[in-house]
Amino acid sequence: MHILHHLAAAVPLALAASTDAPEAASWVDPLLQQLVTGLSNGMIIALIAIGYTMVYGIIELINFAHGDLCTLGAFLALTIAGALGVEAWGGLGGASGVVILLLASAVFCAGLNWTIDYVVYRPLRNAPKLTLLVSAIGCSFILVNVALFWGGLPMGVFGGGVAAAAPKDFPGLVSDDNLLPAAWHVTFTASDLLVVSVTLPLMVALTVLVRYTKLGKAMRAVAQNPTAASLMGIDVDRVIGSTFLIGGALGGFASVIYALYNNTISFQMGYRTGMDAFTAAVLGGIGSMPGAVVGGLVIGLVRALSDGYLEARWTNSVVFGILILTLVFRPSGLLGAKLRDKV
Amino acid sequence: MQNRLLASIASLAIASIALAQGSLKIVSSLPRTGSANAQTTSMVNGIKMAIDEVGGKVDGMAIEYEDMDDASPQRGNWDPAVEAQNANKALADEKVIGYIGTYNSGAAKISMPVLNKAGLVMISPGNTYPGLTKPGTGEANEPRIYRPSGKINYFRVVPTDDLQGTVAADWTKEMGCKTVYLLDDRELYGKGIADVFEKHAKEIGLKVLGREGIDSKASNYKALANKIKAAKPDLVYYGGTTQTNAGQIAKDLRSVGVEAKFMVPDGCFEKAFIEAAGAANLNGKTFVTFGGLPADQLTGRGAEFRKAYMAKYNTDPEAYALYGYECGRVLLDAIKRAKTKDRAAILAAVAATKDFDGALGTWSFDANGDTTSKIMSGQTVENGDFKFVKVLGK
Amino acid sequence: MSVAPLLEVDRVTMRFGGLVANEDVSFAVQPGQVFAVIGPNGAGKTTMFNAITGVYQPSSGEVRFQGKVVRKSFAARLLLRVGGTAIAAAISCMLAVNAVALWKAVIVANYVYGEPFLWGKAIGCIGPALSQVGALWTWGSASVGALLGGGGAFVLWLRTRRTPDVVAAAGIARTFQNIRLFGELSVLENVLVGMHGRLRTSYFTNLLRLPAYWREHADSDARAMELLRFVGLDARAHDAARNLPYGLQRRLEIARALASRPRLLLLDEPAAGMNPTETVALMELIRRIRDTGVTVLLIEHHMRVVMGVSDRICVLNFGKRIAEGTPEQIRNDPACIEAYLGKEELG
Amino acid sequence: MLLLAAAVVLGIIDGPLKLGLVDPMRGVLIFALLGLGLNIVTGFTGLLHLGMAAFMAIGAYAFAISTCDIYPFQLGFWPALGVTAVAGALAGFLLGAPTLGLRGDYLAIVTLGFGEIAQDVLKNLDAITKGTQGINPLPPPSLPLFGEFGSSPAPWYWLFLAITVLAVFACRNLERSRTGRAWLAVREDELAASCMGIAPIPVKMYAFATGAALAAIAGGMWASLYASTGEPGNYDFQISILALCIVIVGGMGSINGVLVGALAMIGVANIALPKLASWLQQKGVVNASNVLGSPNNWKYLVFGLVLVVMMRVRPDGLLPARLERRKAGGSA
Repeated sequence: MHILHHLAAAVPLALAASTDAPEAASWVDPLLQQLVTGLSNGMIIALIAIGYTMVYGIIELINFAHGDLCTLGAFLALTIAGALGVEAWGGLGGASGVVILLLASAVFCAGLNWTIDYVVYRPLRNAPKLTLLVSAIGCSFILVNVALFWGGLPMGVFGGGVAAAAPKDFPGLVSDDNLLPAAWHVTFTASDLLVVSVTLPLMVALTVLVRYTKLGKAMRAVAQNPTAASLMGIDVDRVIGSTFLIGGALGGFASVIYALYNNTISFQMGYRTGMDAFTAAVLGGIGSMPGAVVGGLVIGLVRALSDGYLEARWTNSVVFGILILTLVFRPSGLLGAKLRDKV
Repeated sequence: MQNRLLASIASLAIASIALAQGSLKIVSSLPRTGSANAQTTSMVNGIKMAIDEVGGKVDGMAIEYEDMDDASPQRGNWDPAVEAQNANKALADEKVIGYIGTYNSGAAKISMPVLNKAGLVMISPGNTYPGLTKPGTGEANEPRIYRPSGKINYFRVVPTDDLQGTVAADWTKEMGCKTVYLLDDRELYGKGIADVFEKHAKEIGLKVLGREGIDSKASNYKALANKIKAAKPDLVYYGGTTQTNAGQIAKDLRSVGVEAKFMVPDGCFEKAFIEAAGAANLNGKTFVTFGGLPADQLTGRGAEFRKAYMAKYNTDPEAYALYGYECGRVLLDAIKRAKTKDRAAILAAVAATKDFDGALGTWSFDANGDTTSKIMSGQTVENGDFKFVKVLGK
Repeated sequence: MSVAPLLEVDRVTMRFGGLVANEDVSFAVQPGQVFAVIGPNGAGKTTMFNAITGVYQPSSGEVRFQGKVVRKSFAARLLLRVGGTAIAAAISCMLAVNAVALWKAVIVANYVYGEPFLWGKAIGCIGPALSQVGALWTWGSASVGALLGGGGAFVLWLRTRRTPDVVAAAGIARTFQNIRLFGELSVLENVLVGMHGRLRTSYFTNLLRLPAYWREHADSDARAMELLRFVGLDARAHDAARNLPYGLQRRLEIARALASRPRLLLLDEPAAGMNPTETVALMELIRRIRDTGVTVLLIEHHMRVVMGVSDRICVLNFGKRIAEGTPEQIRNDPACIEAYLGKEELG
Repeated sequence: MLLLAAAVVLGIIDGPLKLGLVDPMRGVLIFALLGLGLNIVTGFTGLLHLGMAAFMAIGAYAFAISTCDIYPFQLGFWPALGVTAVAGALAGFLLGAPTLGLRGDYLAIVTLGFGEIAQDVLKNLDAITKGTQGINPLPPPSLPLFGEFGSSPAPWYWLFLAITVLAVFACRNLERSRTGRAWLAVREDELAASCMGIAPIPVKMYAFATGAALAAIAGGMWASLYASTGEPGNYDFQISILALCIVIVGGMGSINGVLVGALAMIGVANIALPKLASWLQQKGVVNASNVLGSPNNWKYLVFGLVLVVMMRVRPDGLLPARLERRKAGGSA
C-alpha cells in the first residue's frame, strides 16, 4: 500500500498546515501555497509517470510516445467539450461533463495505446530493446503531427482551426475559486481538489489491481520473467497488451486532469510532460509504481519551490541536478529494487 | 531500403531541376514545422495576398512563389542547417529575385551573410533584434558582420525591439503604474525586448520588482505566479510570444489572483493569444504593443487589404499577415520599378523605397534598411477581441 | 604441508539477509593441486566461488591468496589519486562559482575589440578578481570541491578495493556455471579479452596504432591461437562465440580464463551437460592444465570427473564443510556417503 | 570503403550536374560524426546516452569562443578543433566520473538531465556565452588545401569528409584493439568482463570521453559551417534523440551503419522532405486555408513513419555490426 501511504501524507499536510497559518509568520503562507501548487502538479506528473513505469516494468521500453498520447487525449476531451458545449452546463451538469470527458478520454487513450502496441511494438518483441525505443520515438512524432492536424479542425474551441499550431484554451469547467476560508491565507482551489480527488482513487485502484487481481499477478510474473510466465500458461502478449491498455487509460485521465488544471493544451505539450513524467519514473525507481508516484510528487515540489525561491531560469537545472545527486547516492532510485548479479 | 531512399532523393533533386525554367520567383523562408506554424501561416497568407493582388504578374513577368520551411521535423523549430540550405537554394536558382524571411532573428544571423555576399535582397516580416541593422545596439561587430560585401541587402518592415520596449515602458508609466515585474522567454526576441523594457523602465523611474526567465515549455507557471502575487506589482510585462506560452502565463497570473495589469509585445498580437489565454483572463487588464496600426484602424491600402483578407480567409488579418503582406508588396513594387529580372537592380529598387503607401502606413527604408515608420499602437483586450487604445511614441 | 598454501579460505561466512549460504567454511589449496569442492545443490559451492573471486564480499572470515588477502593496497598511488582529484575538483569548483566574475575581470576587461590581447596583464587580473569575489565564496567553493572530489575518489577506491577485476589481476581466473561468454565477439576475441590484464598498450597507442600496438597485436594473437589450440578450438577461432556448441563453449571459457595467465583457475561445473566422450576429454584437459603449473579449484557434480582428476576434495553440505581429504578418504567417509555420495555411487 | 568512394564521386559530380546535394551532405557528415560518437558509447559499450546534444553544444561553444573575434583567443581551425575535442572529453569525464556506476536507463536519464542542464547554463551565463544571441560570426577556416571557404559548399564538403574519414579510422582502430574489446566485453556481460580483469568504470569512462570528444568535434564543425553557434536551444533533446535514431537505424555498433544511418535520417529530414515539399508546391498541391493543405505540415508524420517502418523492416538496423545478432542491442 505504498501509494496510499505517500499520498495520504501529502494532502493532509497541505490542509493541516494551512489550519495553523493565521498565527504563523508571513513567510509561511507563500511556502504553503507553493507546496499546494507543487503537489497538484506533482500528482499529474505522477499519474503520467505510472504509464511509463508500467510499460517499462513489463517490457523495459521507455515509451517515448506516452506523453504525446496524453496530448491526443486532451484534444479529444476539448473536442467533446466543444461539441457538447459542456461549458454552458454549469453546476452539477458541469461535474457530470467532467466525468464524461474523463471516461471518454480514458477509453480513447487506452484503445490507442493498445493499438500502438499491437501494430508497432508487438512485431518487435524479440528485437533489440533500442529498436523498440526508436519505434516509440517514431510513434511520438506521428502522434504530434496528428495533434497538429486535430488542432486544425474547424471548431469554435479550436479557434475555427485557423491557427492549428496555436495553443488551445481549455474551458475552465472547474473553478479556480478558493475553497478555504480567506483567513487561512492559502488558496486550495476546486481544480486542486479535482486533481487530488481523481488521482488518489486511481492510484489506489491501480495498486489493488496489480497486487490482488489475477491480471495483476500475471503482469508481475511477466515483468519478472516472460519466458517462465509463458511456460506457466500465461498469454504474455495479452498481459502486455492489457498493460498498455491500463497505462493508456491512466494517461487519458491524466490528460483531462492536466487540461482542466492548466486550461491550455497544445500539440507539443506532450514533450515536457512526458519528460517530467519519465524523469519522475526513474527518480522513483523505474518499474516501481509507488516510486513513480513519489518521483512525480518530488519533481512537482522541486519545480514549485525552485520557481518560488530560486530563479525560474535555473529550475530545470535544479530538478535534474537533484535527480543526478539522488541517483549517485541511490543508484536504483528512491524506491527501486536493488539489483544483484546472479552468477 | 537505403538505396530506395537515395533513389527517391535523386529523383526529387532532378524533378526540382526540371522546374528551373520560367519567370521570376519570390521565396520565403519561415519556420513552418512546429510551434511557429500558426504565426508563419498568417505571414504566408499575407505574402500570397500581395502576389494575387497583382494577378501574379508584374509587367508581363509572371511571379512564382515558394514557401520554404526553415524548420526541420527533428527540431520542431527553426534549424540552422535548413535555413542555410534555403539561402543557398535560393541563390542557386537564378529565377529567385527576392528572399522574404526570416521569422527568427537567430535564423537571420545565419542567412544574412550568405545572401549578402550574393547581393540577393532579403526582407524580413518578423526579425526585431536591433543588432541586425542598427550599429551600436548589439555586439561591437554588429551589424557589419552580416554585411560581408559592405552593401546593405537586408530590410525589415517591422519596428525593432529597442523602439517597442521603450514605448511599452513609457506607456506603462502613463497608465500610472509604479512597479513592474518582468518576465521573458529566454529567447532572442523575448529577452531582447524585456531587456530594453527593463533598461528604459529604470531610466523613467519605474520600480522593477523582479525579473525571471521562464521555461516556455513548462505546463504551467502557478508557482511563479504565486511569487509574483507576493511581490504585488502594478504591472507584469512578459517579453515573449504566443508560442512561448504567453497565454498560459496570463492564465496562471489570474488563476492565483494576481491583480496586476499584464503587458505583452507584438509577438502576442494575434487571435491565437486570446484563444490560448482565454478571453476572460485578458479582458480589461491586458495590453499589447504593436508596430503599426491594427487592422481595424487601417485606412487606404491597409483597409483594402483587410477587406480582401477577410473575404478570403474569413477572419481579421493578424499582425503577422500584415507584415507578410507588406514584405510582398514592397518587393513587387521594387520589381515594378526595376522592370528587370536583375537581382542587383531589384535590390537597388527596394533600397530606394520612398514614401511607400503601405498597409502599415506611409513609410520608407532608412540607411540601415529599417522602416522609417515609427508608429506604435497600443491595444487592450475587451470581450475577447483586441481593442485599439492609442498611438504610442512619436 | 611444507609448502605454503596458494589459497586459504579461512572461516568464511556468507549471509544474504536471513539466508546463510556458507557458514565458517575453511580449506586450503596447495599449489599444483587439483582441488575439488563438491556437495549437493544449494550447498553453497558457487557462493563460495563468488566470495573467492570478489563478486561478493564475505560477511565474515577472509580469503587469502599467496598468504595475503587480495586487495588494492593502500599505496602512494591512492594518495596521489585522491589528492589529485581533490585539487582538480577544488579548482574547477572555484572556477565554476566565479566563472562570470573571472571572465569579466580577466577576459572582457582586458580585451578591446580588434586590438591585441595582453596575456600577461590578463593573467595578472585573476588574483584580484578572486579576492574581489570574496574569500568566502572562493575558498568555500574550493574546499567543498576538495571535500567532494577527494571524498568521492576515496569512496570509489574503497568500494572497488576487492572487486572481481582486482582479484583477477592478482592471478585468479574463473569460469561460470551458466556459461557467460561474450556472445557477439569471435572466439579469438573472447580469448583476447581474457588477456586484457596482461596487455599493456594504452588508449592512445591503440587510437594511433603506434608501433607498440603492432608488436603487441602480433604476439597476443599468436598466444591466443596457441591457447585455442591447447583447448582444441583453433579451427573455430573466427566464429561468433554464441554459435559454438555447448561443449566447445565450456572449453572456450576455460581458454579465456587461462588467457590471463592465472596461478589459480576456478572451474564451476565444467562437465555440466557434457556427454561421456566430452567428459573424458575434459578430464584430460584439466590434467594438462595442472601440468602447466596452474592450480585448479573445481566445483563438480560429476563424480567420475571429481574422483578422476582431483588430488584433494572438500565436501560442503548446507553451507557447512562436512569433510575434506583425498578421494579415497572422501569415498570412505561415512558422513559424505550419507550426505551425498551414496546414491551417486550406487546409481 | 564503398561509402567513401560514393562520397568522393558525389563530391565530384555534384557541381557539374547541379544536384545541389553537396550542400545538405555537409549536414549529414556532421551528424555522422555525432553518430560515431554515440556509437562508441551506446553501440560499443552498451550505455544508453540521451544527452549527446550537450556535448555537441559544448563543442560548438568551445570552438566559437576560441575562434570568434569578439573573444581574444582567435585560434586557427585545427587548433580550435583540438581545443573543442579536449573540452568535450573533459566534459565527458566530469559527467562520467560520478555516474558511470549507474545501470542502463538510470545512466540514460542522467545524461538526459545533463543535456537540459547544459542548455540552461549556456542560456543563463550570457556574460560568457552571449546567451540566447549565440556567438557569431566565426571566421571561415583558411585551409588553402581545401580551397576558398566562401559561399560554395564544396570546400566544406571535402573538409568534413576528411574529418569524418579520420574519425572512422579512429573508431575502427579503437574497436579492434584492447580498448575496444574491453568496451564490447562490458556491453556483452559486465560481470564476466570484470572477472577477466577489466575494471568496468575506467573502461566506460574512456568510451564516454571518446564519444563526447567526437560529439564536440561535430559541434565545432557545425558552428564553423554556419559561422555561428546559433542559440543554445539548437542543441536540445531533439538532437540527442536524432543521434540515437542515427545509431539504431544504422545498426548498433556498426561504424558503416552509423554513416548510412546519418544519411538516412538527415537525408529524409533535411533533403528529401524539403525537396518533396517544394516539389508539391510547384505542382500546386497547396491549400493554405486548411492545415492539411501545406506539405510542410506533414513532416513530423512522414519522419515518424520512416522511423517506425525502418525499425519494422530492419530491426537490427540497415547495416548490422559484423557479428551483430538479435538481442545484441540493449541498454539495461
